[in-house]
Amino acid sequence: MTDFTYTILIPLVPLAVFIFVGLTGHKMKPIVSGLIGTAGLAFAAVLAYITAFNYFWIGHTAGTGYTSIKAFEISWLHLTEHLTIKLGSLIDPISVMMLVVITTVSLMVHIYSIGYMKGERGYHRFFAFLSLFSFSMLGLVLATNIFQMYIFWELVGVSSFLLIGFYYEKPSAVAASKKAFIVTRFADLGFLIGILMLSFNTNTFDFQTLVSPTGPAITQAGGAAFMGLSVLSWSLIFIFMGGAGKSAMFPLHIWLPDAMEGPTPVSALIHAATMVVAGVYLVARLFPVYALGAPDALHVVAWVGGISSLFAAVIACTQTDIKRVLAYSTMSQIGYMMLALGVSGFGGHEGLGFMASNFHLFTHAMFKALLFLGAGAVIHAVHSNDMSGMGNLRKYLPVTHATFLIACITIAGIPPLSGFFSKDEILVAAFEGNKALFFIEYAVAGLTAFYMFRLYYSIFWGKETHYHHTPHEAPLVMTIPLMILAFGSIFAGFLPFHNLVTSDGLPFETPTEWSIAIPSVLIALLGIGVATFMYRKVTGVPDKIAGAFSHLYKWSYHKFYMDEVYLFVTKKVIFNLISRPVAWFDRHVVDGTMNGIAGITQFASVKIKGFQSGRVQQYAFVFVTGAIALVLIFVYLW
Amino acid sequence: MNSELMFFILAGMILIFSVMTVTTRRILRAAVYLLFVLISTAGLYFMLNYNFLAAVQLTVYAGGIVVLIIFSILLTSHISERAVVAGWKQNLLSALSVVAGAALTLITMFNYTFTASSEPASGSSVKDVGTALVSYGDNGFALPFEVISILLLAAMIGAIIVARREKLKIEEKEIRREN
Amino acid sequence: MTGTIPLMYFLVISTLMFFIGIYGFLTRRNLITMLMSIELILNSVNINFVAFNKYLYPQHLSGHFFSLIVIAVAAAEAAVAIAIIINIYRNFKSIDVDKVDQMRY
Amino acid sequence: MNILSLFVLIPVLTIVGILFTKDYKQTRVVSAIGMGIQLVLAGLLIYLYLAERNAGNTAAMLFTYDTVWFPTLNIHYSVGVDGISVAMIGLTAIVVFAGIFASWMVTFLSREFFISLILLSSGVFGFFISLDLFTMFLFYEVAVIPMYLLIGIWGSGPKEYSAMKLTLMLMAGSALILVGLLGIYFNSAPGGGQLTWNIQQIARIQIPIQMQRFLFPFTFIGFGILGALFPFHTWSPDGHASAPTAVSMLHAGVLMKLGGYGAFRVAMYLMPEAAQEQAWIFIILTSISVVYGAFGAIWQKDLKYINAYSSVSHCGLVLFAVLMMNQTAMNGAVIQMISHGLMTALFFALIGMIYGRTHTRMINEMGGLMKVMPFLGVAWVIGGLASLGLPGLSGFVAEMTVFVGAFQHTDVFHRTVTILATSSIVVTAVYILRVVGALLFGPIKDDHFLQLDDAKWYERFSTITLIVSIAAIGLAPLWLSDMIGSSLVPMVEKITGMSIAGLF
Repeated sequence: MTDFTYTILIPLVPLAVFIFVGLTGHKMKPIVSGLIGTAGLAFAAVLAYITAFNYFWIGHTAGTGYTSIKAFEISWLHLTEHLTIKLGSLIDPISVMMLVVITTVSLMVHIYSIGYMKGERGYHRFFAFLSLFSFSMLGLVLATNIFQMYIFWELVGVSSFLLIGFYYEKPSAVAASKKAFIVTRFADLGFLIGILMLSFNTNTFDFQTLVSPTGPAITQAGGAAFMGLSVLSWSLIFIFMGGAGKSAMFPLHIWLPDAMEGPTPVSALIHAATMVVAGVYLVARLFPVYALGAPDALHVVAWVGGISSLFAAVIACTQTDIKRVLAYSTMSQIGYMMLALGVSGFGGHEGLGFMASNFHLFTHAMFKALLFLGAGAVIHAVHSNDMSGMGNLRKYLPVTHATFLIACITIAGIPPLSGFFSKDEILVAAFEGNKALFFIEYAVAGLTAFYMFRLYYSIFWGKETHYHHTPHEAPLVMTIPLMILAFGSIFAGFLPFHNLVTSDGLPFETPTEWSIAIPSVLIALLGIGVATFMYRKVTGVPDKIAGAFSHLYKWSYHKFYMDEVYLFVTKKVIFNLISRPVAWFDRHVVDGTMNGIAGITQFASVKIKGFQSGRVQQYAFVFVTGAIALVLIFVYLW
Repeated sequence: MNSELMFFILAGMILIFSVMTVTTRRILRAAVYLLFVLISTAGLYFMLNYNFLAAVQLTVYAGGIVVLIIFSILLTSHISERAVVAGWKQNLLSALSVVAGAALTLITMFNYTFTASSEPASGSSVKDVGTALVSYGDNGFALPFEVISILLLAAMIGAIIVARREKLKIEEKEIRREN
Repeated sequence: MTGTIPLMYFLVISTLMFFIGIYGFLTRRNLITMLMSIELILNSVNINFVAFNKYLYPQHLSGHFFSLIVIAVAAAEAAVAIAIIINIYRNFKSIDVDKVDQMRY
Repeated sequence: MNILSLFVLIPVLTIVGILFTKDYKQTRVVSAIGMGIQLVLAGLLIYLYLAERNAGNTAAMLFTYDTVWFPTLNIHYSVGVDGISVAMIGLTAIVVFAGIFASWMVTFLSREFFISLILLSSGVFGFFISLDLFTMFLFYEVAVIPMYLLIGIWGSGPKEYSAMKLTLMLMAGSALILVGLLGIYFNSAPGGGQLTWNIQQIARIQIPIQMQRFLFPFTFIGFGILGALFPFHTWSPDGHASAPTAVSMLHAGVLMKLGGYGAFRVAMYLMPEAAQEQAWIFIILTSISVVYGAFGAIWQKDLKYINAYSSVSHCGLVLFAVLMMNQTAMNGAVIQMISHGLMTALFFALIGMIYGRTHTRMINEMGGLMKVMPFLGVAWVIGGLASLGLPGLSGFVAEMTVFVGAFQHTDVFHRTVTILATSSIVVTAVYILRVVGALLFGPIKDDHFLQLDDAKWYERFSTITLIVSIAAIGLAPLWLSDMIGSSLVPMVEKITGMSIAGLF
């Protein structure tokens, strides 16, 4: 077995970069900080590739399953006699896969940002935060136990907060960052409660112990029941709540579209490829517990994923901000992954969904990062997010156009690009798992193709738009990452995932189910066709259709009024109905009582002070009378 | 001469002039009535055969204190001035209280039998008094004598300090002005 | 010389004088008159001491000396009191006790 | 010379030194030197303590010293420390040190100011090292009284009102404590024999349960008032709002900890049976504190009020954890005390620095300060993140330990209140981010803010001291947690009446 202790360096290098750049960045030339950040990440990426190579091919004898290896671990905090928080790195197929995904995308984003962020105020801050994020995300995937995961989970949340609010002078960015943090924080509350419940019942945080089929989690799965579900199910549902928050699943998704206020490379890295799939990773990490111990919780996962994917796809069809379209598309695709996990079983072919989910995660990271970076290049060129102000850009931005098109085809699921393979596996898994969800996914596949090509045509085709200054292609430092990612999007599908990343570590066969694949491709083509018909040239068709379905269009355009609902709950209920009365209550009732006590004292003293009249004779009179009374009482009446 | 008659005359004078002291509206007269009371009291002391005490009463009280009082009256008010009387409420309440107190005390006294001692009386001549005053031991009063002398000294100094015109105040004012 | 006069006579006189003094103290508003009332009170107490000494403990002189000392104290007190009164008169241009009520709330 | 007595002696010597200074410049240098020595000494104490423990010394209290100073009532000057007191002493030394630098520019009656401040700190140190209840109470009063002068003279706003309110409420608490302590004293020898004030000796006997029932509420509420127990917390917002910077720091950072420490070391440790019987009442009150303080903070507009309510919430969590009565939760309580002490001191220091520049504390009048004063802005963000429990900073360690500990109870009541308390992390995030957003981010609201400068060296020094401490605990909590945890074992055994294995 290979020694993987060095994997701990993968997160630590970005951390060192963060500290170094964060403390000294303002003293160096901006470009230097960018280069340091990129170099650090490149180093981490190389290490990640070496790890992957070692794990999957060198240190592995063919035919046996992949085991999970605890490469490194130290105690961080003792909690109870059983529970200790440890920090370390756990190497197994999904963590290695995630390492590759994160370092690759992060490296591309770093390189891209050197160009994209040029001349921005706070250049070094940007790279420091990117390194912080990379550190947190890598720490998250390497977590050996669920509490370590929670720790890094919070850290990615904060990195995301800092990066969304990067343009902190823009009120909308500040609001968005706040929203992102608080919504995910709320979800994390569920995660934390889930962890507390799970760890209390199993006496461990450790993933290896938890997921072991003979471990306490799965063997004690029955447990006490509460409202028809076992304690284990409840804790897993709570944990999934955390995952749903981070992965922007319905109804905790509202922060994701707003998070697009951050710089575009951030959206590519955090809100498309890596952080938002943390929820998927979390469920995958605990998958044996879900699958073997609490199938009820897994159903929840499946349905939440399915609903989110449809919901987001519908909204994506009507949005006009290109980054928001991509955000909803991300949400929809993550819904796919969740659904795949939800319908999956454990072991062998049963675990097809698990494999498909991870596969899709991998390919999605490539093409979605590509889409965002491409969108970034477009925004860079025209200084606007709004696609109604774009059109016919293909001749100004040839490289961007080509790579964007590749990404669109990939996400639409046209063979032989990678999206086709991973999506196909998901559909097969859904077909085997749950027919209702399967049909939803078919619909979503069509919608996906439609809105992606709507986006594509609106940007690169359509009307000839007049720009303030002629758009120009991005510099090489930005286009090279696009090309690399395009390459990944095309060929990632040929990776033998069914041999590498499976629910039980053992490889299995996945013949392509043509009966499912062909209709899905046809539906995708249909979507593309409709989009081509509607948006390739400027026609009145879109408006007519929007008019025909005016209610649906309006609801979709307003994101089904989810934001308004949340706003109502937070502003009206929490602020005005809880917080304000609490503040009032405190000032007037609690403090009023205290002041009232003081007031009573004062009132009494005002009343009593008349005795201190300064009149000697009055004193003398009271004294004499008192003396007489005392004599009377003590001599005669006692 | 009938000693009882003597006693009643003295007692009557004491009571009448006491009442007049506290009721008259002319302050100077009050002082004179007080003088009569004090002289009558000295008479009682003579009756009790305490001649030295009676003499002290006459010299210190009647001679010293009353004169002091009269001086202060002359310093602070005009002869013709009538004292302001207290309101009827105050008078009534005080009278009630005083009558109650007197009644209470008298009742208490009458309910108690004092048995007169038949021991032979010790001498109370000036010589005896003087000896006792400077001797110590069982029947010596040297310590109270010393204490009272210090008290008198203190009172004297105190009275001077209190009564003299204050220069301090002026100095303080000057200091304030400088600031 | 006391002859047949019972002790009680002295006590009654003293009591009445005492309360007359108190009455004066409570009702007179002139500070000097109040001082005189106090002298009455002291005097009545003196009578008591002396009478008790004579009737109950004739072999001692304690009451006698007590009276003597009270007289001395009274003299001292009168001197200080009059000093105070004169001072008050200077500051308030009055010796009415009701005008001197600065020492209040 | 006993090392612990130095902790009381050095402040006194510093005060003497201050008396000889001529102007505020000398005064602050002398104060800084004195408290710097104190800080070094605290570090040394931690080192010696750990060395002694590693050498296998398992006595409950180390570095003990005992001498009678009032034999009639058997009052001793008795000192000694365990892991908990050592940790608290470290906290105090850091906060006081930072507080001196935060009040670097106090020029009005600076000698008197620093004397009061240092006198206060000596009271706090004395409190933490005392093993004798009476001496402890004595030091407690020494710590509370200078507060009146500090707020009343150097404060701002309605300072007389606030100083009076704070002092009166804390004095009411003292009165309750005194009743409790006297009760404990007169019941300290139920089998006859010499009455004692010594905590360790009293812990060995059992105070009659009827007496405990009566005395426990007195003691607990008495200390609870200082620990901002709902509904006796209202001195905190007013007092903090009026207090000068260093005083707010010391008060929230250290003095409020006396409440938690006392509630735990005196009330619960000495009267465990009553504590178990009555815990539910106080658990309800403290859970209210936790959530209520957090919600209260959302609506406030004055930075100091926000922080005061946040303190109510966080200190509520301390008492909440103490009442959970198990090793983990109590460990969390102590860490939370330290963590909150550092965080809140940092916040008050920053508020003072910002107020000194903008001359307003209303968040709706500020904005975009990150741009003009990046150092203070970053420090604020770090403090805020610590406050809302970001891993890697101290708040997280404390909160997680508390929650895990509280979750060890299986009954519905404890579960409910635990989840309620846990939910405060979300509310905390809301008000922290609201402040950060309104204060630091967004456009600059007032043009004259553009002329403001960033932190001076002494301000940086003060801030960095606190931030480093927060991060140190957050990154490597194990030594602290173990140091506290091992000292907790005998106390938890006494409180629960069960022998526990300990963690290690």
